[in-house]
Amino acid sequence: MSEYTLREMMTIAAVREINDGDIVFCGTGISMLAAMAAKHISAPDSFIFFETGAIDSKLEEVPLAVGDPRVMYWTAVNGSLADAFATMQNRFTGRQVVGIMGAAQIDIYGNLNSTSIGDYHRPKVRFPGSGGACDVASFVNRTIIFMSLEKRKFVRTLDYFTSPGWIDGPEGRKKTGLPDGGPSVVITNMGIFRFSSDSRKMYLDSYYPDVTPDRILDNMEFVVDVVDAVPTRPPSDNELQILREKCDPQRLIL
Amino acid sequence: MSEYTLREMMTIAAVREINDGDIVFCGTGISMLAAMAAKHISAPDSFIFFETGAIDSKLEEVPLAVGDPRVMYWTAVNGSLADAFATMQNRFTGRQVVGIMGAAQIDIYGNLNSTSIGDYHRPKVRFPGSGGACDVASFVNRTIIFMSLEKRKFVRTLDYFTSPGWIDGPEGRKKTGLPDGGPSVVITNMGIFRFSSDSRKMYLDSYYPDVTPDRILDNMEFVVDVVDAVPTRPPSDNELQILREKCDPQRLIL
Amino acid sequence: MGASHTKVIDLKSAIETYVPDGAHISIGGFTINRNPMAAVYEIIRQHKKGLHLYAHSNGQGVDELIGAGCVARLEIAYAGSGRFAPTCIRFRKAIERGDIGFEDYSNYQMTLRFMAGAMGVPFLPTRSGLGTDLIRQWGFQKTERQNDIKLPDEKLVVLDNPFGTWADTPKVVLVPAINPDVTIIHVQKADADGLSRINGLPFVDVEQAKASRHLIVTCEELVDTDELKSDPDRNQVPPFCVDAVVHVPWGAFPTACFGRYDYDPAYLNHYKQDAADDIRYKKYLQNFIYGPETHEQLLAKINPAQLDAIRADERTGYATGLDRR
Amino acid sequence: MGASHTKVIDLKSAIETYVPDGAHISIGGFTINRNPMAAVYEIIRQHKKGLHLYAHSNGQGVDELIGAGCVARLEIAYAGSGRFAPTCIRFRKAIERGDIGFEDYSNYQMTLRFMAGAMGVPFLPTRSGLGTDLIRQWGFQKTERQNDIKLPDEKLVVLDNPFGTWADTPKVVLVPAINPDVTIIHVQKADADGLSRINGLPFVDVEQAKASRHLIVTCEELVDTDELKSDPDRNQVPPFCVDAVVHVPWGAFPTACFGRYDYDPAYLNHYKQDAADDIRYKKYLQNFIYGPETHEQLLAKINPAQLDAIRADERTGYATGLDRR
Repeated sequence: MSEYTLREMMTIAAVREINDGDIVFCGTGISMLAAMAAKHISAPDSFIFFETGAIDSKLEEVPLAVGDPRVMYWTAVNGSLADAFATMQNRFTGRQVVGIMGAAQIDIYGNLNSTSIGDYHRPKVRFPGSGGACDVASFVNRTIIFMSLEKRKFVRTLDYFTSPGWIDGPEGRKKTGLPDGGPSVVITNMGIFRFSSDSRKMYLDSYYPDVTPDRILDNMEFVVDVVDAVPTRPPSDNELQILREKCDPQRLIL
Repeated sequence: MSEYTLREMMTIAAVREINDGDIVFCGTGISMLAAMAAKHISAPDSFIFFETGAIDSKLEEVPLAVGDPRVMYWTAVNGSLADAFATMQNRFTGRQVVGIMGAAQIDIYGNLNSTSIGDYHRPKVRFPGSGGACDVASFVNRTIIFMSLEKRKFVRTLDYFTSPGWIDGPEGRKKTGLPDGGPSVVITNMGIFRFSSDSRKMYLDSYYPDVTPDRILDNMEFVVDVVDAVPTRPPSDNELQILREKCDPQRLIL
Repeated sequence: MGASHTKVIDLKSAIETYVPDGAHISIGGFTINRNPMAAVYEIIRQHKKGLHLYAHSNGQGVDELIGAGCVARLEIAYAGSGRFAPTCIRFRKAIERGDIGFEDYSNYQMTLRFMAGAMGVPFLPTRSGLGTDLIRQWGFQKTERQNDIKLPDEKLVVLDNPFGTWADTPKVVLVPAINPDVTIIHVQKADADGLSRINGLPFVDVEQAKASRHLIVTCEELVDTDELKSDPDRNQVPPFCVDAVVHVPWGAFPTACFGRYDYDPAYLNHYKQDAADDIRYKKYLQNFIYGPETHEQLLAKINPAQLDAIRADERTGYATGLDRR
Repeated sequence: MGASHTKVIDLKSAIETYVPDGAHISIGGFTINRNPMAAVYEIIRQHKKGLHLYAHSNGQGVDELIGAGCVARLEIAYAGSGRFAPTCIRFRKAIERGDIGFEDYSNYQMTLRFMAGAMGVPFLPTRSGLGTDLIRQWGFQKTERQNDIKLPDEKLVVLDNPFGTWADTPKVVLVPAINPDVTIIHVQKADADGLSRINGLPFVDVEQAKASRHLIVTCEELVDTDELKSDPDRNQVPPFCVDAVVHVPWGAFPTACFGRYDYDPAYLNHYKQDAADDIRYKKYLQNFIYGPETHEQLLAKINPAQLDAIRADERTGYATGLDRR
């Protein structure tokens, strides 16, 4: 088996979550790369989709923002933000969307904070804010979350609740009035979490080589179930080759 | 003074209601001709505007419907119906719109029926329905109404209330929750009506040559004030010349 | 996307698959322009029954579906075909005879209803219709609505502005979303996956397309994806909204298709006369719709000189100087 | 329309006329793309104060307006400039220091708020934000809102669906309309009456333009009306929405303008370093904004080779192969 980097591992983990026919809502960086790689590996008929309104862009160069002019080239449709979010809220197309997102904090139900740390009105640290994150998390069928595993990020209580995950359990979204769907997986630098279909609480699904479940728990403020965790299946040679050669030959992201 | 036809008289009467800068919502036929003539006579910076979304069309040929491909040629913007109606409901642009419309029935407050005669569910006569009429009458600053003067058309009570005029008096629109504005003038084949700013009831403003106020009242189911009515100012030579030579040289509408 | 993923099928199969009896359906176009007439005629040919039809001002197509007896219920803003029928003729007869259920809205209300469906919200607000019979007169009564999961329980709801007098608006009318089972639109260009381009006014086609559970796109021209992607600012409907793509040249005939052909005044005048008389109308159906097996065969019945006459002028997008009497 | 009716004026006059101190304002663009930067710099140059700024993700322009002290209050969804500033730097400082009032929304909520303003309705519904602090945490409190006629009394309102469970939606969030005093957008082409064309993604520019009491359009190219009317499917903003047209080539610099030029990584990296330090930032303002009297003079301070490097490739619409480190 080939050598591979942590970023490659994380990217391939996301690629494996994308199914054929999915509309892949992504941001820049690793999430975009995962969407590109999925089209070559497992989901040739998936669509790369940006909240700015670009559908199925030909990404000859890596965009540095979802508003980068590189997302506007050779697309299927250059729509507006209104169009993009309506596609996700739409009762039919929204069910085809898988959203890839990150955040500053996450709780055990996959609820996210991308707004601020400390008091909302006079925060200790201010982040950019929701952007489309709350919208995507509210609307779409499944979300894939990228997070770096740190105690201050995997928290018992969010400082600000920006984007809904499973809210507070199996009935959380329904009680709240949100559509079905929610966080599907959390991909970190140490392992991969999923959510129990009973409790909707996060559990450890798998851990990377040289990492133990205990070390993972040490990096979290809350405790998750780790009993069924297994070693993460490493990227295959084929996956790595496609990722490196077809998606990021200049190693701009990887 | 030149000879002129009744249709020319009616068209010029409408032209005189259009001010520079107005966005003129019009249908086909005489209303469109009035909008075209106004651009040549009194309102060079007015815009011809169709509910189908066409703005400032170059009407090289007469459209036979507002969905005619002739309205799509050489326009400023080819928008959608959603765009067109939003322009009229918009708090700023809506104030610039003057709507030209017709109907099957009108009452003393300028409320209109373009839906049906008789019982709604099993009508004696069915018309096409509101189309954009209710929307225009609800939203815009002023409307110009074309009607042929007949007892069954100028009625005490509408068989179906399709489009709001002044509702039931000076407070009618406000009570109902509608924006300011309303019917400004009713142009008929015998004379021209306006609405009292006190009562918002229709009154006879002027009557055409060879017509008397009494003969006009004979053709209405309700009674209007005629005391201040004067003979209608006939079309001027200049108005007629422009209308005939610049707007409808082939006499397709006139 | 490989050729294996093409959504291109023939019109007969598309209608058989996506338009069952009783379907809730909407069609694109406006009065005498860009109605998906080939699809309308195929629906008639297949003797579809009990359709629930949503229309804003989709003139000619609506009238022919009603005339052929395909429609059980109609929600509509306007049934007219310009000068050819100030009120659509078979529509008028059907309503005056009590042959179909119907309910009236305004054009903007219907537009917003499709838009709400496309946006995935249960309603949208407007100031249109306050104080009118559009709010007071329901075509479908409360019990009929409650017994039918596909109808909202209320026709229209008046709501006091929850933001007080914000935007100087004390109250609004809420119009309920429409999500048809199937929408059919006719466009100038599409690719095999359904990516579509409309030239000229789009009317409400895009909202109708996106509001719908299933979407059939009929197109004048089936083109390579790259032709469309090279100019994406002009495209409106993304592939993931589309279920079936059908290549039907002259697919809007006898209504117009901007940049391609005009409406056919000869056909529409002929229709007008036939539609006015029940016996003649039966013959019209037999001769023009049931008789031909395809739209191509229907077109073969038209004088080729007339088809030539309605071909669009490249400069204007319509047939300049066409005799339209 | 005769030349006498032209709306073309210079940028200085446009800002003097339509952007008084305290104005409620919105700007077009998204993060590092098509921000009306020439206008932003002119606002800064004129030392405008107390602006109430509405933004979805209008990155660079928002950060510079805040940094220069023009903004008193901000309603925003996202303040980031892509890789150049994952969180906008002067925005972050201003909020952490308590220098400005602010209130958070999502991108779709802000989009819908402009859309509501454009449509002339007091609110629009969405399912976004249910259960979150976007609803619970208000940046402007009830009394501040009630004392300010330009703010709605509520931030967001949750409404039970008046149509029952229609569209499987038990409740929605209502977002209040925004009608800014003035919006400024930058477009590729406009005519003297304001008819405007945007190439590439329009973002929320069209809704922002139509929601606004006054509209300033800055354009790369001032063209004849006929050039725009010959291809109306590509035009978005009709003349009657526009108050002022300003011809400013490179008017979005240092953000991108699709088909014309890319964002300038050199300028943005330089800005990033300057913005991080208060003293350096003062020098940046002096050197790049207060010093030059016009956008042309600002551009004259940029290395011409760099301007050349960011010129868009005709094929792709951006500067292919640009060094973006």
